[in-house]
Amino acid sequence: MSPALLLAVPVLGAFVLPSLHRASPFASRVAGPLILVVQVALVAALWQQAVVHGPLVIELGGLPAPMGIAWQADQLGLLWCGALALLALVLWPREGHDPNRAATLTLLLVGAGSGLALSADLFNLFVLYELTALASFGLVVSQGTGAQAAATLRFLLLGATGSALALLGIALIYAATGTLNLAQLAQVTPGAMSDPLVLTAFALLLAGLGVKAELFPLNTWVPEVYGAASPRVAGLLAGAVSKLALLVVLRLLTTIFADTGAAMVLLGVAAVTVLAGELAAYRAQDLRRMLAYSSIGQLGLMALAFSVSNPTGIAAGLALGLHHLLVKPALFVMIADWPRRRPQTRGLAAGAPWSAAAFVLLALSLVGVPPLPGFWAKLVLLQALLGTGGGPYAAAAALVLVITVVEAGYLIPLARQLYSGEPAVRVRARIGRGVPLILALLLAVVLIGPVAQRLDQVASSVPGPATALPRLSASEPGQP
Amino acid sequence: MIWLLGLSLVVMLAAAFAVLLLRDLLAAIAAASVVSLALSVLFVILRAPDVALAEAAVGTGLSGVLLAYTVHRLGAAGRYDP
Amino acid sequence: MRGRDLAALLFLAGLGALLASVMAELGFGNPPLRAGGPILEQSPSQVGAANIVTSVVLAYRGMDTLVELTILFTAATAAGMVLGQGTRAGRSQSPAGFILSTAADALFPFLLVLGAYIILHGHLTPGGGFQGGTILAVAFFLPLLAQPNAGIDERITTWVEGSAGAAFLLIALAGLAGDGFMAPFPGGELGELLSAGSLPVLYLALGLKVGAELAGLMGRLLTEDEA
Amino acid sequence: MTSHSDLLGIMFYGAAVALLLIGLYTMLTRRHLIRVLLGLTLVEAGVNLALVAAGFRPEAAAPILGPGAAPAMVDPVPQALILTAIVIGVGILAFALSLVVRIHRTYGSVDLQVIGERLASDPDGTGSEIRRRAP
Repeated sequence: MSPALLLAVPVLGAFVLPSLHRASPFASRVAGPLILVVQVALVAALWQQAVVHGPLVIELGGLPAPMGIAWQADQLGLLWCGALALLALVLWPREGHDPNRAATLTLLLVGAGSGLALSADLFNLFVLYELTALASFGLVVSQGTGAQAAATLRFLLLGATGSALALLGIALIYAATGTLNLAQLAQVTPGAMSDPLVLTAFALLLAGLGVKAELFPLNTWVPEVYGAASPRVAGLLAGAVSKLALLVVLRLLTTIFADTGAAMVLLGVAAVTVLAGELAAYRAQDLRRMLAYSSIGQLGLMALAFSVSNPTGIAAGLALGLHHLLVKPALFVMIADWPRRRPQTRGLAAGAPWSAAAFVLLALSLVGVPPLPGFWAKLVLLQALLGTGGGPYAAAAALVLVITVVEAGYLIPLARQLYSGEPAVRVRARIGRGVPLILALLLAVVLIGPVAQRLDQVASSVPGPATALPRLSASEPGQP
Repeated sequence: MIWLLGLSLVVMLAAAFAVLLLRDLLAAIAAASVVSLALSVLFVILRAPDVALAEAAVGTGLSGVLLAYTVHRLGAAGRYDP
Repeated sequence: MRGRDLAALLFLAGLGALLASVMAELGFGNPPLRAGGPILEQSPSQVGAANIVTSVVLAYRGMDTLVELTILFTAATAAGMVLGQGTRAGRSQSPAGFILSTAADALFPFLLVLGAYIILHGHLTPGGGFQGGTILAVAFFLPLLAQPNAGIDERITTWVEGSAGAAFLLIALAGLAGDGFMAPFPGGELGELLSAGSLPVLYLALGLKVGAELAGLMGRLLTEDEA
Repeated sequence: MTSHSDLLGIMFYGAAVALLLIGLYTMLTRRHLIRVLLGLTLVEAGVNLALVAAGFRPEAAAPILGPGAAPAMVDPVPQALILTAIVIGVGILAFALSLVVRIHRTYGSVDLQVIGERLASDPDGTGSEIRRRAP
């Protein structure tokens, strides 16, 4: 069963949905979630295969790798395909302005995201990244308000410029090596590309991928877009889609730019991102912008973890990413009914006890208070950073502790404020779609042991430069 | 052959500066179409006929039409750039 | 020269110097051809299209073209979401002048033939689905310029878009029975009109979809009135 | 011979970098939305030229198989990549223009700075006619 189905099934669904909607609106409302269930089943089947046989390398169209496009279905990629499909199922656009088009765009986003997680070809990753970007633009404007259009256009300008620079990076790599396959590039680049050329190509690629990965200075769009978009869409983008861009950066770091200075560049950019994000969140008065800046900080932490390109670093990045995938969408969806300004949330617990209690739980997990998974994720990150010796990594570990204090500085007072005094106006708020996410978080608290062990196993199965995809000459024949 | 290359390079870069400097946006859009046209000539010189045809059909034709029509829709505000 | 312009100029001067120094190191005129070389040798036997770029676009890098097709579909859907609000009444734009109307009517058949030719000969001569589809879109857009109130029938473009896209994808999925997803089916003798197996059919589906999509996009942009 | 192809290289790569820089300068300093989008098309044109130039071989033919024996040919892969990149560019441009029309209708302005300030002041876009329904 070919991993390419993970892209083909949602895209075919998206092509057919508009016509199906004209035929029978009911069928089109059921078709979307059904396709996502099939997607999750496909991921589970491939996951089983990957655990038993190791990464499944396929050459699309049966045409051998350097000529055709190669995909690699390893456990890391499949984990993210499953997480994206499940989060899209939880945040499915049931009602709202134009549910059918929103459903089509969500299917396209899941298909493109799955491709991003599995592809092992440089230009194929670029094209899938463009499709992911365009699908998320469409979702942001799903209510057609003027503010959403303005936020999306500013996001589009930044994203398209970044993508053009990333394509220039690909042009440099292709001009020097003549191939686009990540495995062959991992073998060829040390000889074919000098250090300045490699670092320039990495900087250009990071410029393109950094826009969606919310890296500094390319994340000016984050507060605007997450402020204007509907909370459901903001949760989907912040929860899963931004992390796929970081996953692509990790793919590049573990193959083409394995032992170059690229990891240091990412470390520097990530440190600045974390600092800028959390300080801005500390000052933010608008709740949604505070969550947007906090997601910049969390993405920066994940990039910090990925810059430690050994299995413990990857495991730390996975832990942070999956934890943030549960917490942030739940927060976004939950505060949708809350008053927008921070001072207005005084005494909100009186009107919405459950919602306030859930906020406190999620805030504590974000800060990293023990038994909650957030603590464990940050612990693994600190182990990864301190594990690899060297000044910069120790400085980064110190930075993580500093920003934990900053996070506590703006989340704890807000949590306390919910329970103090009489609310100016009694707000009826419900947790709504956040319930499954919070249940998953509580489940993670109980099953920390096996989850941690499984993540370490996934991280160690990611092929390093030496084993990046089986050697081309020895790669087994492409399976259908 | 070398003079054609030189000519189209000069025309392309001049038109690129025109896109930056012209105040009237419809003229700037025309300049962008000239850049696209000169680029498709360069692609022919680079032995890339498919890309030249695509650049001509999409870059000169379609983008020009879309941009010009949007400027027309924006009315006076869209036409002149301070 | 305001401060911001100066800052931008300095940043770009630095970027330009970096790129110039790095690109000077890249050789020009002798590409390593690690991927291109084998394709040039084996594509006549493996894919059988005279236009090797088409065999790369549809066979060797077929997934890129499938994703490309989806990008256009997403752009059209998202634009529909943004512009869907305007009432379709459409202000009574005065029909265009005499010259444009007659020119539009005169050009329409030629553009159709040219677009169809470029799509159908994509595997033999330069051109293909994208270029031919764009010309078809312009062919359907010209009469719209002449009579703005006519508008493009949304149902037709959506139906053509959906079915052409589904056809392209089903051929790709059919490849699963063969060598794998997007595997090219052999057939016909190199250089003939009916050659390169499934490639011409793929390009036909692609051309119709691109044409319908772009025509729909332009039509929506045109008839979207100032609500 | 190499001096000739080096000269060609400087001309093509130089023109590509020049287009890129002019486009970026237009995007960074101008504020009119349409002008910024024109800058974007210049940037994409420059990058496309650089990638096609990467596959060029002097004295080589276009990658179309003629009746006779196949002569030495240029690299076909960059051309396929650029075909995709050009069509992505027009897809994004068409979507961006629909956004420009929508923004003009809401804010009545096409100035990037003004729109940025208005967005910061009322993130909900209360200026919009569509009442925001429940998410």
